[in-house]
Amino acid sequence: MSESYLRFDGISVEFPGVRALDNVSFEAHAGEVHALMGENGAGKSTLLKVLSGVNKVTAGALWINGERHVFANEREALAQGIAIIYQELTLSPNLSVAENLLLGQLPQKNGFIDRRTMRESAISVLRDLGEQGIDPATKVRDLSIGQQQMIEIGRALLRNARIIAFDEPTSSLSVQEIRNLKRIVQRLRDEGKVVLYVTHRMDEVFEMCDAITVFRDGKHISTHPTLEHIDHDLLVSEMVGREIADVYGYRSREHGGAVLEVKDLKGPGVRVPASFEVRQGEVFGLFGLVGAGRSELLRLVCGAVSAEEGAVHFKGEACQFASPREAIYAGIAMCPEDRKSQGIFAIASVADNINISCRRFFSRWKVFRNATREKDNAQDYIRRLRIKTPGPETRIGTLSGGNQQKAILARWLSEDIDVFVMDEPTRGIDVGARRDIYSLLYDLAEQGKSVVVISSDLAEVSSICDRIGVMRDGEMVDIVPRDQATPERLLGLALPA
Amino acid sequence: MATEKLAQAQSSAEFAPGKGRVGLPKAIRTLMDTSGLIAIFILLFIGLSVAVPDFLTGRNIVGLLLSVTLIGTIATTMMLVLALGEVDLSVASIVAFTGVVAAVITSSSGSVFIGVAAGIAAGAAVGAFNGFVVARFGVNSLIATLAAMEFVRGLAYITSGGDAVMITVPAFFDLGSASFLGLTVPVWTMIFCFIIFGILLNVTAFGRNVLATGGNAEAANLAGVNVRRLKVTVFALQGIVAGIAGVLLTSRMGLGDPNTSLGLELAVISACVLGGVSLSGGVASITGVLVGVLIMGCVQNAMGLLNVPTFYQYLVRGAILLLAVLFDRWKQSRRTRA
Amino acid sequence: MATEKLAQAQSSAEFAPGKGRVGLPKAIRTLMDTSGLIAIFILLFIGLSVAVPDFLTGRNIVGLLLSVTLIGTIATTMMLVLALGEVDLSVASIVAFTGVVAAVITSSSGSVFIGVAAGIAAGAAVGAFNGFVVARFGVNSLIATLAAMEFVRGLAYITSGGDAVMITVPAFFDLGSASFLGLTVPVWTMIFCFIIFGILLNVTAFGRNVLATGGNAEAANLAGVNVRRLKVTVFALQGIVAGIAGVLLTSRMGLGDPNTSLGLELAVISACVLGGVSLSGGVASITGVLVGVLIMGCVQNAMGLLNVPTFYQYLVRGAILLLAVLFDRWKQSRRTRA
Amino acid sequence: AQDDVTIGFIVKKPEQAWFINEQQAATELGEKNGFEVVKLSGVDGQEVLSAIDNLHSQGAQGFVICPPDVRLGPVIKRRAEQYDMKVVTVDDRFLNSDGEPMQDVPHLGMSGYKIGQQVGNAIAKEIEARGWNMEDVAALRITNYELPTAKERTDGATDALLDAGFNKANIFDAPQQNTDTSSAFAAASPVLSKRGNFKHWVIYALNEESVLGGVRASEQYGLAPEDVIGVGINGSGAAFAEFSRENPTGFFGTVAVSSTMHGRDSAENLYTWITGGDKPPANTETAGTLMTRDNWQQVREELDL
Ligand SMILES: Nc1ncnc2c1ncn2[C@@H]1O[C@H](COP(=O)(O)OP(=O)(O)OP(=O)(O)O)[C@@H](O)[C@H]1O
Ligand SMILES: Nc1ncnc2c1ncn2[C@@H]1O[C@H](COP(=O)(O)OP(=O)(O)OP(=O)(O)O)[C@@H](O)[C@H]1O
Ligand SMILES: O[C@@H]1[C@@H](O)[C@@H](O)CO[C@H]1O
Ligand SMILES: [Mg+2]
Ligand SMILES: [Mg+2]
Repeated sequence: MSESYLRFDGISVEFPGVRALDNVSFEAHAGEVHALMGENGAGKSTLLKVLSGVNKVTAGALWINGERHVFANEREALAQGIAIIYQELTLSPNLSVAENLLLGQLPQKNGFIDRRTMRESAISVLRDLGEQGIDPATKVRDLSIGQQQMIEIGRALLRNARIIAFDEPTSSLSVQEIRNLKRIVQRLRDEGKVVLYVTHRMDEVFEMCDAITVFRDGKHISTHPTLEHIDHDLLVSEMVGREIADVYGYRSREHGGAVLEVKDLKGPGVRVPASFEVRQGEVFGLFGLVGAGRSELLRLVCGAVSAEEGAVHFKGEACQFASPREAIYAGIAMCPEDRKSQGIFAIASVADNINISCRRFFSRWKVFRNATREKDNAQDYIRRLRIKTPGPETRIGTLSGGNQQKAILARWLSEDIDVFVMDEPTRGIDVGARRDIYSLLYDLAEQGKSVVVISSDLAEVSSICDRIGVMRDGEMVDIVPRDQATPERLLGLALPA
Repeated sequence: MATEKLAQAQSSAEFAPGKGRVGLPKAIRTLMDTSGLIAIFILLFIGLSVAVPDFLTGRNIVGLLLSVTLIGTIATTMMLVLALGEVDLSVASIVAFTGVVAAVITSSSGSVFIGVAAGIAAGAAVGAFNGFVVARFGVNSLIATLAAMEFVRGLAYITSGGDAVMITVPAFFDLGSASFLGLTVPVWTMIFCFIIFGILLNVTAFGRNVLATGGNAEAANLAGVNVRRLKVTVFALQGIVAGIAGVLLTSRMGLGDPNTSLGLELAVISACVLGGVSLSGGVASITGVLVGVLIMGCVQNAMGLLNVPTFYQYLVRGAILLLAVLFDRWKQSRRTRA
Repeated sequence: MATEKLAQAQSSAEFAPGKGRVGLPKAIRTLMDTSGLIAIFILLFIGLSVAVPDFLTGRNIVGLLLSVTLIGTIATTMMLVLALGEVDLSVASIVAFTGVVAAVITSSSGSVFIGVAAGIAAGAAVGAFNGFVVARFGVNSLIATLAAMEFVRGLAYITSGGDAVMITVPAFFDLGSASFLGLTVPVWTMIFCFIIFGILLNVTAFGRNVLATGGNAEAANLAGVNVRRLKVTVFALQGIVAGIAGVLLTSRMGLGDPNTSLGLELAVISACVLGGVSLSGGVASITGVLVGVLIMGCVQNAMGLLNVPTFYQYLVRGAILLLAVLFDRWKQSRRTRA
Repeated sequence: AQDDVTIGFIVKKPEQAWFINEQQAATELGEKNGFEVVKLSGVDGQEVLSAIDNLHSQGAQGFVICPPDVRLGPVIKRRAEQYDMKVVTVDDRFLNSDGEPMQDVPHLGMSGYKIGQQVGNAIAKEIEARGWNMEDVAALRITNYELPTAKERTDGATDALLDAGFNKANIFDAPQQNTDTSSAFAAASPVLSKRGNFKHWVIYALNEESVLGGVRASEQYGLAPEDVIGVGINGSGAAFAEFSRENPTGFFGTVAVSSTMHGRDSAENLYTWITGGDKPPANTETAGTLMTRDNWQQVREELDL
């Protein structure tokens, strides 16, 4: 192993009421993929933002190639050859793909943009990313989230940086895109870059990474320079401080009759009329590659988008929900997949975020809020989902990504309804919390509720669901019962024929 | 486990004071949040009382209150509009239009009740139309209400023929001048609006939904808030309140003047922003707005008492507004850093 | 694999037209995007030419062009400000202030050059100050420039003593009236601004950075765009252009009038929005703004020729603005659905 | 046809009743005498020039104008000459670059200063009639120094009052932000509350609306109508509204000027000039008539308002 190229030296970062990083020191080497792991709110993203000059340290410094640095802003970090792919998308939606890829370093000739060079670099990096299908002139807002995530990665590649950090890059990528990402990471390592890689997915760590650093509560717990003698259980216990034998902890139960019946539903994103039913007490999974049309299908069901044809029967009655509100009042709620744009009220408190929809149960005479009940409800879920927050009145925007996701889930779990639709519920959530969430889903099912889980995580759908619908390119290709749902079978159905 | 312990420690501390006082810490915290502004207001008030002769006299304070009624009354609903992430530039035109309508209809029908009702209904109609355009077609409210501002001012001119409209029913004047406990109807109306809309904002689901929609409209829609209806309602409320203010103004001034209140919309928005309401939506506080209105009123009043030349009044108003928002930013950045 | 094949097919199709024409499809697409508006403008223009006597005469068109110079010139930089997701309400005050400054300094120094330079410098200073407040402290630009609007208008009154300032150096008048190819300096200035800022927006990194910042300021910052400097620059440009417009206006009028151009800011913003500039930032087109300005100018001109009563002019202006934004929304929703 | 006459009538505040009347009267005259009147607005210099261009496009031979700023005179005249149009002014008279009235542009109107004096004199006379001691009376002078004509008027009234023996120290300024009732009210409030020691008040301002605002403020502070003398200027709806109230208020009267006559006569002068008649006199001064509660309907009829 070479000299350490990047060294974090006694880094501390504080926010009001939170010590996000506490005297963290470790080093990473050139030509190494270094995994950063830890629970939600452990401080991983904060560390990367220190590296990129966004977060200011209260103590400590960075050493890059033997030089000490404390960055005052983003541009200083960029100038030192650091590129970060952030957890949340940072694109400008109305600009083209090419412009977004080269934002901050647009090629110029005589003071004007050199469009040809721009286009050529864009095309070459898109090819590199395995996204030849994207026209560089497309506006970014017309891309899927996965594609947007790939654009973020492309932008970092175009920086030609010496240190590249990925913050949970795979959480919104398709199987195909993940494959491309892995190839890119390999190449970066071979080119001798320092790659920092934040993820909650164990399989990725063991497949791709050379070294691991684990954080807990802002503290550095351990750094393993090699993965020899490291196993899954050891990592989990270092991360969460306890043993977790089986994350999924499936509990089987009896199912009742069909609660929700979808017949030949067709609409934007759902090319071929789709039919399926969800039974009482069932956890129904929907698997497919990103863009297969799963979200769109359930958005049709839940009234967020209006259907072109087909019918929905709920508890035996034909329903045509005109808005999510109608669906929620009838007893179906959908937890959206894109937490930033569809989920959180960033400037509102955690408690308000949790209570926004369910407060109608508590209200006095349907008009006045019941502050006590709201507070109890928020406290309850903060505890049950271990949401790491200074308190229920903290602005949710200051929480870590995974903790925001937990609060959004809590919003829907507090609903007293019959069918819960969860779109990518565990995106960005750590192992320990996942276990808690699965267990809550089983609880709901055991109470006779039904749960629909849309997920791109193959292991997750095949392990927690009772039946799994597989979608491919806007079509429901099959519905597989749990006992036949091997990962190979599901993937085979989901991949283009 | 560390986090769990933390969570437990926290939650036991939270629960300790007993159910009865659960609401309290929140209220105090909110006060602390806005207290910077309140403190500034109190200092300003003391300063003016000491430095400006005749400032702290009963009749001056009554006059001050009366002079802020128009801005104050309308600021209560503007607060909701801004909390929704929208803005309403048409309020001044609505005031003029509804005043003229009330004057014309009162005189022609001979009934104060019908006249007042017609004025308020006209305000409600304009407001609801604004809300409809904004909510149904997703038109930016700055532009939609800018169009309404022109259009409705035109209507006011057309209704009145461009000249002040006289009122032939004397009972109409009582509306603006009848007094109770030393305060006149317009002042009571303002107080009433502050109470009603303060309650609406803070302790009803409606108010919370307004804030949520201002924070993230799409998320609110997915969470089951009827965003469209909410917007129409808020704009309609704004229209109604501007209508009431217009009718009362007409009654106070004794004539329906289509030229009245030019530029009022900006004064109202300034008062709200002074009071910490965010123009990007999702943040609002009724105490803040009250203080914002009072600060503006006190400064204007004191400038009058001190005989500050008009030209310098422009400077003072501009500077106060700028300093207030800078102070607000500074407070926020300090809180983030602390 | 299917996706890959698809991708290959697509990219080969892309490459087919040959390198030389790479820029073309984009330009055409942009035209298509704004073409709805252009089509409307052409229809309007033809309609007015046919229906309104004296509309399509050389002298009327020259007059029309002259009448939009103020709005048109300032709209070019307002477009940048709006593209940045900000707004500038102080332009009208800057026009008045810089005009007065130019008049006072020209008269006192006896030099047109010094007077003009002082006027423009005053505009630049106000603009840069606005930009500084917005960029450095993150103050909402609506409020920051509202404060500036008051303050700078006050400065204009103070500088002029409240009365219009006469200019004693005759050479100053040539600025506004010298003509070239039948068009006067103010018209050429407007044309020049459209060209310069069109180029700036579309083919320079600066322009793209402005759009990127308007679309997502945080993203732009993370990508290494110097957002703060960008904002200061754009506001300063706005100040400079408003300053130039103010100086030219003064020269045309022969006096520096502190009361001039009240409400101009709203007309300029309306023209931009008519031209499809989004108030939430990130979207702007110079052709759109040009068309927006021309539509407003034509309508106003035709109303004058048709002798439309003032009151109804309010209705027409309001209605046009509303219809234009409704049309824009309709176009967009159709595109999303298609 | 060739000999058709078209004239423009450009006013600085097209929304104001005063100017609506003027334009209306000119239009009616035009209908009677067979020429066309194009009504245009010119709220600032820019708009005036556009309006002139617009008139030129319509082939107008001249225009009547009340300029937004009297110092725009030279520019407006130059533009008119460039198009070979004749120009006369109404209400506000052009000034040349030396600040002197432009003698070569015919004018019809009242002098702001003189009409102010009329206000001052009317007030002084009423003070005497009420038997107040001049020394003990306070004056609420609602000012608007952003508008030069407004300043002339209030200056005229002030001077007349001082001449009549009013105590200079008893004149208090209330600067208003706009020229409407509510801004005058807001401006007047602090002044009245500060000067609670005065029993008698007189109120004057640039127009009736503003005086009314002051009167409303005086009522607010409990001053009885008998203790207040407010005198306005114009003779518009605001005054009629006040006079038609059941009980007398502090609004004693207004100096009414015939906007109808202004509009008609200035248009007529211009028309005659265009059709080959003499150039109108350099300056035709009109005077106002004091209109009070007792005579308002009669004066209104006389002045054709
Ligand atoms: N801007 C901020 N203001 C206040 N607190 C913050 C801010 N940013 C982060 N924090 C806090 O810092 C802690 C660490 O957050 P960070 O985002 O680094 O966690 P993380 O390890 O990336 O978690 P996740 O896996 O959920 O993304 C959290 O408790 C979070 O609430
Ligand atoms: N309103 C729409 N009109 C037309 N096509 C749409 C619309 N919304 C989504 N699509 C397309 O429908 C397809 C399905 O998208 P959807 O988001 O439902 O996929 P998904 O399987 O849920 O994957 P993801 O994980 O990205 O949500 C995508 O190709 C998307 O571009
Ligand atoms: O503005 C005034 C107007 O109100 C009328 O009095 C005529 O003269 C003008 O100067
Ligand atoms: Mg994170
Ligand atoms: Mg999806």
